Amino acid sequence: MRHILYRLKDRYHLGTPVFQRDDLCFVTVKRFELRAILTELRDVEGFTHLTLLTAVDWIEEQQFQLTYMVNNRVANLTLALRVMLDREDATGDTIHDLWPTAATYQRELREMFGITFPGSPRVDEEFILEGWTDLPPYRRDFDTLAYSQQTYNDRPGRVTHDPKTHMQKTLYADYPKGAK
Amino acid sequence: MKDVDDKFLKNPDTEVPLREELRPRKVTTPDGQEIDIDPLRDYFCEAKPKVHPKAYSKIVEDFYNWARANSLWILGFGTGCGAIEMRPLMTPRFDAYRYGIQWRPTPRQANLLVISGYLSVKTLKRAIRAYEQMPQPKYVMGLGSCTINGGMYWDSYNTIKRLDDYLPVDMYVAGCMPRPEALLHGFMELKRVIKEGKGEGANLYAENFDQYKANQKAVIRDWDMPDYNW
Amino acid sequence: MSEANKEKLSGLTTVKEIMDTATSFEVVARDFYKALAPKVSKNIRWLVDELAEEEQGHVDLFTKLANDPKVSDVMAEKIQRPVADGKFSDCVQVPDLGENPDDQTVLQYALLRETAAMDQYTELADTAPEGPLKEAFTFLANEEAEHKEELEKIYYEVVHSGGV
Amino acid sequence: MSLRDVLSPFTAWKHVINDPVTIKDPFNRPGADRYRGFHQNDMDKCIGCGSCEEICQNAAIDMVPVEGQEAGPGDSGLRPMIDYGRCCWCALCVDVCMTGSLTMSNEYTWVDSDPDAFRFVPGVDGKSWDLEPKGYQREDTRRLTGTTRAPMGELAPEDRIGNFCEIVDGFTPEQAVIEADRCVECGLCVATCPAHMDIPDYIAKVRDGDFEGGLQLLYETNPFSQACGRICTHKCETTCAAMHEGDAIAIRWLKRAITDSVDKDRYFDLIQKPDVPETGQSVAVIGAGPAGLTTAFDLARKGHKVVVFEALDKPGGMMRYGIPEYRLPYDVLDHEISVIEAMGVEIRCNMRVGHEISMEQLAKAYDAVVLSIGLHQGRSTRVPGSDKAEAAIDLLRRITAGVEVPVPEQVAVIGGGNVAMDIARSMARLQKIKYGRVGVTVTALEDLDRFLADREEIEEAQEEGCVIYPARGPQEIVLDGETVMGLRTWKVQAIFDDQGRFAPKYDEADEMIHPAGMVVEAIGQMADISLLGEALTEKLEWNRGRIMIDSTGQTSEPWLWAAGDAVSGPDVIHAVADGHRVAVSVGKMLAAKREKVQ
Amino acid sequence: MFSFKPDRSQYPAPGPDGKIEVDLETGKYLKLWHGPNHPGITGNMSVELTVCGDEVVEGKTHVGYLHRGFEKLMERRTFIQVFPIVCRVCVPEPDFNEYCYAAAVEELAGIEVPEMANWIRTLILEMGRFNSYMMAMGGISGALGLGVVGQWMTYTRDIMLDRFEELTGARIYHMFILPGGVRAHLPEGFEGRMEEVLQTAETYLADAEKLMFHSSVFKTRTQGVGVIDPALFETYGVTGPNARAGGVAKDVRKDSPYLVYDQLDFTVHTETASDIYARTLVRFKDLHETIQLIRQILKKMPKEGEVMTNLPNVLHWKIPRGETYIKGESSRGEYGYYLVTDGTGYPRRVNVRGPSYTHAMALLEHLIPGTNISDIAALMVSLHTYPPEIER
Repeated sequence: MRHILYRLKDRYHLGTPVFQRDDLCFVTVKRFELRAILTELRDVEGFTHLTLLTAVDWIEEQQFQLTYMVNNRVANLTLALRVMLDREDATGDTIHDLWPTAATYQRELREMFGITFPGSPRVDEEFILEGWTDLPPYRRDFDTLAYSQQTYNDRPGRVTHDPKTHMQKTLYADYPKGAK
Repeated sequence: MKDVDDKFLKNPDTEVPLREELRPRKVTTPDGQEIDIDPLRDYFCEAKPKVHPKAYSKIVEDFYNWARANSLWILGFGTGCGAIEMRPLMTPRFDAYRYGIQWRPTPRQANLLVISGYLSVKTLKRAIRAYEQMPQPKYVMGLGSCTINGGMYWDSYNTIKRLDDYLPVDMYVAGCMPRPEALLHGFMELKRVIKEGKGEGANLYAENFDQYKANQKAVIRDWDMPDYNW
Repeated sequence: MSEANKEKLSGLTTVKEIMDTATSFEVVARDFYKALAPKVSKNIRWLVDELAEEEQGHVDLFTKLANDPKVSDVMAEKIQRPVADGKFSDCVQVPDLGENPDDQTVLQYALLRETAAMDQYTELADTAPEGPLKEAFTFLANEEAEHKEELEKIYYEVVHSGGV
Repeated sequence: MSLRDVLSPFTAWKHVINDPVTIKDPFNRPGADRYRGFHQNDMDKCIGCGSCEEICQNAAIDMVPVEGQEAGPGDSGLRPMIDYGRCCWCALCVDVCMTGSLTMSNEYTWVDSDPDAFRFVPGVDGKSWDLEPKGYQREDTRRLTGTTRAPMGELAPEDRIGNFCEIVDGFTPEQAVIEADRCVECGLCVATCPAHMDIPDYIAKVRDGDFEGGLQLLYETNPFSQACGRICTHKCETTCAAMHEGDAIAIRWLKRAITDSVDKDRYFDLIQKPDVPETGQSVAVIGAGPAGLTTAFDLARKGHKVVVFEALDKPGGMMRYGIPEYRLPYDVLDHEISVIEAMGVEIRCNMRVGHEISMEQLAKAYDAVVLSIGLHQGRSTRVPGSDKAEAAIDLLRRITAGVEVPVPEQVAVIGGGNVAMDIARSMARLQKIKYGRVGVTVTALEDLDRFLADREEIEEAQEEGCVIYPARGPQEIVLDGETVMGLRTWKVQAIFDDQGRFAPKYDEADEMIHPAGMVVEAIGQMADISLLGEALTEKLEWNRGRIMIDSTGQTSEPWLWAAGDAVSGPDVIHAVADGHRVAVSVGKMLAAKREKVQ
Repeated sequence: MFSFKPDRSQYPAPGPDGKIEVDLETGKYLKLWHGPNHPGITGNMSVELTVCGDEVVEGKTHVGYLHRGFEKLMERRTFIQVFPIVCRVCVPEPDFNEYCYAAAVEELAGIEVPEMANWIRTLILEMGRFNSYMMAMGGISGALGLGVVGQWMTYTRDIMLDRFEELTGARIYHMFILPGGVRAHLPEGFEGRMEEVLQTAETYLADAEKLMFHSSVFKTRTQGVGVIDPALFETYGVTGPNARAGGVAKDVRKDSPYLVYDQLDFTVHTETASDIYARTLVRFKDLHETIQLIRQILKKMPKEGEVMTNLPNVLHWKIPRGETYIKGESSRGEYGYYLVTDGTGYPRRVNVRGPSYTHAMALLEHLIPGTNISDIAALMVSLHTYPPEIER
C-alpha cells in the first residue's frame, strides 16, 4: 500500500494518508487530479473494482467529502480517495466512463446530497424519492424528525415523565432549589 | 406539530410538476390522425366510491358475511418487510390455504390488502391505487408496529406513521415483524370481525372519502393520478 | 415499689382489690411525674409529660378492669402474649434525679421504676396460687414490662440517636 | 437435451407418500425459549429509572406514574409504558435495565382492530404473558453501562496508620471520566440527596471533562462541596440505579474529583458574588458549622450583611472538630471556608454566645438570628464507672485543637457510629505513633450489619487494627480505685423487634471484660442549649427535645431560625440543605420587612 | 436448437445520456411496468420495460419503494441505537448488516471481541447465507414455474428459521450481533437439531437438483440467457456468485478473510458460462458448501468462553473521529459498511454498500435490452437482488 502511495505522491498532491488497517487506507486528493489518479489506479495498479462512491457532509467546514473507494482484489488492498467539495457549489466530476456503475452512485448523490455530476447519464432523474421538494435529505441541515412531524401524524395520547422532575414534584416540591 | 426550529420548517407550497407523459397533449396516431389526449382523464374512470349497502334481511347479510370471511383473498403485494413472512404462510408448513386464505396476483381478484409494515410515500401511492382497484367488500390489514404508530421509522422523512390516516384498516397485528402464527391469528380475528358484520373499512373509506384523499394528497406530492381509480 | 407496697398487695384476696391497689400505685406515679414536669427544662418536658400520660393510661385501664365483670377474660387474653424482658435497663445506674434532671436521667429513673414494679408483680405471681389472683399479678407484671419496653425504645432514640 | 433431463423432474412424485410438514395447530405454537416476545416487568424490582426509555431508539417507551407505585427513595414511582406501535423488539431495554426487572416473554400474538390499543404498562396492565417464565432474558450481567467502579488509589493500612494523612487519593481526572461514564443520568439520587444536588448534571460535566463548569454547578447547591466530596454520608449512592447489578456510581468521589481538579485560586474566579445591591439588613448566625455557613453563604450572596459567631478557635464546626484530619484535611476546610468568606461573610471566632455576647443582644442588633449550634455534648451510657469514661466528641475536639490527650496502650470504645470509628481510628494512630502498635477495641449494641457507621469506615478501621465486637452491651466500666481497668459487656442477642424498633435482649451468660486503660463513649451527642438562657428556653416551643421549627426552619420566635444537627439531620449534607432552607426563609422575611419600610 | 440470443441491432442505440430514443406513439413500442405489484418481481421494486413484441428494448429499474432513509436515521441515533435498525436494511439476510456495523464500530472504538463471539458470528452469517440461498433457489424455481422446488426451499428455510429463533430469539430480524460480541451462547443441544435441519436440507436439495439442473425445461430457459460478459465484472462492480458464475473466483471470505474464515476449509466454486444456469448452479454448490461450513463451525468452535465484552456506557458512548470500511461476503456478493465518526455520540455517516445496488441497477439495465419478456423474472432472480438494500 505504502509504495503505491509513494509512487503517486511524486506526481499528485496527496494529503496525509490514514492507514486504518493494513489493507485499507484513506487519502485526500485534489479534485482536479482525481480522474487521473483513479485512471492510474485502475489501469496500472490493479484497483479495478469500484467498491463504493459516497459523500459525507461536513457542514461545519462547509464541505462535502466524496469518498471513492477502489479495491485491488489480487493484492487485497482497498484505497479510499477523499475529495473535498465546496458545499455551496456542490459539483463533482463524473466517472461513469471509468466505471459505468458509478452513474447509479452519482444519481443517488445528486438526489440525496444535491451534488451534481454534469455529464453523468440520467443524473437528474428521480432515483429513490418521488415528488421530493425539500432539501436533499442526506444533507446535515435537513432534519428528518422535524420533517416527519410536519408531514405525518403521530398517534396522540403519549406523555412521558422525567424521573428526576417527577420525583422533585412528588417528593420535595417545597425545597428551595439551589442557592441562586 | 411539535416545536420545530425555524430553519427546519418545510415549505409546503412547492409544486411538483406533472410528469411529461401525463400532460394533456396532441398525438398523431399511426394512421395519421391527430387526437387530443388527457391521460389523467382518458385512462381512468373517476366515479367516487359508494357505500356498500347491507342486505335487506339480516340472515342474508349474515350469510354474505360468512362467505366473505371464508374467502379472504390476499393481494400478493409485498409492500414492506413483513412480506417475507408471507411465503411461509403460502407454503405447506403454515398452509394458510386450509383456512380459505389465498394470494392473488392482481387487485381485481383480491379482497384483502395486507400492508406488511412500513409504507414509504412512493409505495403508499401504489398501495392506494391497488386498494382502490380492489372490488368491494374489501379489507385492509396492517402488520407490525410501523402501521400502528410509525414503528422504528417514527422519525423517517419517507415513511408514513399511521396507516389509518390514509387507508381504512380493519385489523392490526403487533410485532416487528409479526410471525406467521400471529398473522394467522390476525386473519382469524379478521374473519370473526367480518362475520359479526363489523368489517366496514371499505364503507368507511367511501363515507370519509374526502378526508382520506386530503390526507393522502398531503403526503403524496406528485399526485399524478385521478382521485379514485378502480 | 417498696417492700411496703408488696406487703400491701400480698395481703389482698380478690382481683378487684388488687386492681384497686395497683391503680393507687399508678396514681402515685402519675402525680410524681406531674410534679416533676415544671422542674425540668422545657426542652425535655415532653418526656415527663409523656410518662405521666402513660401512667394515667394505666390508671384508666386498671380502673376499668376493676369494675369489669369479664375482667378475667381480658386478662387471660393479655397474659397469653407475655412480654419478654430484655433486661436492657439492668445496665442503667440508679439515677439521682436531683434538682434539674436531664432527659437521660428522667428516662433512667422511669425505667428503674417500671423494672422494679415488673419484678415485684412477677414475684407475686410466682408465689400466688393458681387462679384469678395469679392471673391478675401476671397481667400486671406484663403491663409493666410492656411499659418498660416502650421506655427502652424512647431511651435508644434519645440517647443513642446522635451516635453517627 | 437428454432423456434423463426430461424424466428426472418426475422423481418429485415420490413425495406424494411423505407425511405433510404442515403444523397442525399453528395457533398454539409457543415461541422459542429465548424468543423476544411481549414485555414483562417485575414491579418489585423496577425502580423507574427510565434507562429503557433512554436507550429505546424507537421512542416507544414512556415513563408514566402508575397506581400503587409511589415515588420514594431510589424509586421514581414511574413505570415504563410501551407503545407497540413503535417497538421493534430489539430488547435493548432489557439489556440496559439497571435492575433486571424488565424481561420479555415468548408470547407473540396480539391482534386488535383498534390501533390505539397497543400500549400498555407491563406488570401493571394485566396480560396473559405476565407470568410466562420463558422468553428473552439477558444472558449474564448488564454489559451495556458498566458495572464496576473505576479504581482509585488509597494508602495501604500500614502506611496510613502511623499518621493523620488523608487516606484516599481521590480520582485522577482520567479515572473520574471513566467512572462518570457509567452514570445513566436517571436522577433518582437527586431526591435522596438532602440538598438535592444536581448529581447527574455534574457527573455529565465530569464526563465531558468540564471540571470548572462542574464546580459552578456544585456551588449552586452546596458551598461545602470539597468537604462533602470527602466525608459526605453519600446516601445518594444507596439509591443509585447502578447499585442493583454492580457498584453504585462513586458520586462522592466524583464530586471530589471536580473540586480537586480545579485550581484552588480559580475558585474565586468561578464562584463570584452575584452583582446584587446591598440590602442594608443584617443576620447573625450562631455556629460556624456547615449549616450556619451555608445560610451565611446564601444570605451574603443576596446582599445581606452576615456575621457568624463561633465559640471555638476556628470555623468549621463538627467538620473541623469532629472529623479527623485523615478524612478531611484542615487546609481543604480552610480553603472551603475562605470561598464562603469571599462572599462577604464575617466570621467571629472565640465568640461564645451566652458568654461574650447574649442572645438578647443579638436579637436586638440583627434583623434575624440563625441558630446552628450542632451537637457538641457527648452522651454517656451512665453505666457504673462511666464517670471515668471519656466522651468521644471531647477527645476529638482536643486532638484537633492540638491539646495533649492521654494515650493508653489499650482503649475501649463504646458505640457503632461514625464518631466511634473516628475516635477509634484516631486513637489507633496516636497509639501507633507512641507505642508502635494499635490496641483499640470497639463494642456496640448493634450487630455489624446494623452499625450506623459507613461500611467503608468499619472496614478501614478493621484494616488499621481496631478490633470490633459487635452486639455487646456495656454493663460496667471496671475500675481499680480511680484507674480504668476495662469494660464489662454482655452479649446482645437481639436488638430490634419486628418493626425495627429498639427491643434489646441480653445474654447474661456471655460476659466479656475488655481490658482498657481508657474507655471512650461514642454513643451519641446532644446540643448544648444553655446559650439560650432560661427565659428563651421557656418561650420557645419544643418538639421531643429539639427546638420546634416549621418546614422552613423558623422557630416559634419570629426572629429566630434553627438549622443543622441541633434540629435535624445527622450529617454535613443535611446541614447544608437546612442552611439553604433557612436562608430562603430568612430572605423572604427580610424582603417582606424591606417592603414594609418602603 | 432455438436460440434466445437477442439481436440488438434492430433497436435504437442508447444516446449519450443512456436513454434509448423510442417513440411510444408510433405504436411499435409499448411501455410495460413490471412491478412493484407483480408476482414476477423480487420484492417491492419495479422495472419499466419498453417492449417491442415480446422482446424488451429497454429496461429501467425503479427503486425507492422501500426507502426508509436508514443512512439518515442512523445519523441521529447513538451507536447502540443504530444496532436494532441495521438489520432492517436487508430483510432476507439481515445478519450481514449486524456484523458489518458491529465490526465497524468495534474497529473505530478499539473494542476486542471475544473469540467465542467470532465463532458464533460466523455461524450466524453462514446460517443467514443458507437462508438467503434457499430464498434464491426458491425464487428462481418459482420464476420458472417450478413451484414445488419453491415450496421445499421455503420449508427448509423455515426450519432453519426455527434454529435462528432458538439461538437468537427472533425469526427474521435477529438483532443478535451487538457491537462487542453476540448476545448469547448456543442453546443446549443446538448442534443436534441443526444437524437434523442440514440433513433435511440435503435431502430436498438432492431432489431439487433433479428438478432444476437435470430438467430440460429449466435448462432450456436458463442456459445462454442473461449472460454477463466477464469483461464487465470490474466495470459494473459485479461480485459474489454472479461473478463466480463467470469464472472469477471472487469471494471476500477467501480474498480478505474476516472473523474465523481463515480457520475454515471451503472451496470457492466457479462456473464459466455466466448465464442464469451457471449462476444458479454456483449458488447451489455454494449452498452445499455452506451446509458443510455450518457443520465445520459447530465442530471446531470452542465450547466455552465469553460471548460479549463489557462496553462503555452505551447511553453516551462517544467514538473518536475516524472512518472505516468493513466488508464481508454475503450470499449476493460483497457487502460492506462505510462508517464515518466525528467524535460525537452519533455516527457522522453510514453508507451501506450492498451488492444489489450495482447488480439491480446498472447491471440489470445493461442486461435487459434484447431479452424476452418472459425471462425478465428469471433474469432478475438470477442476479439475486434484494430491493431493501438497494435504496435502504
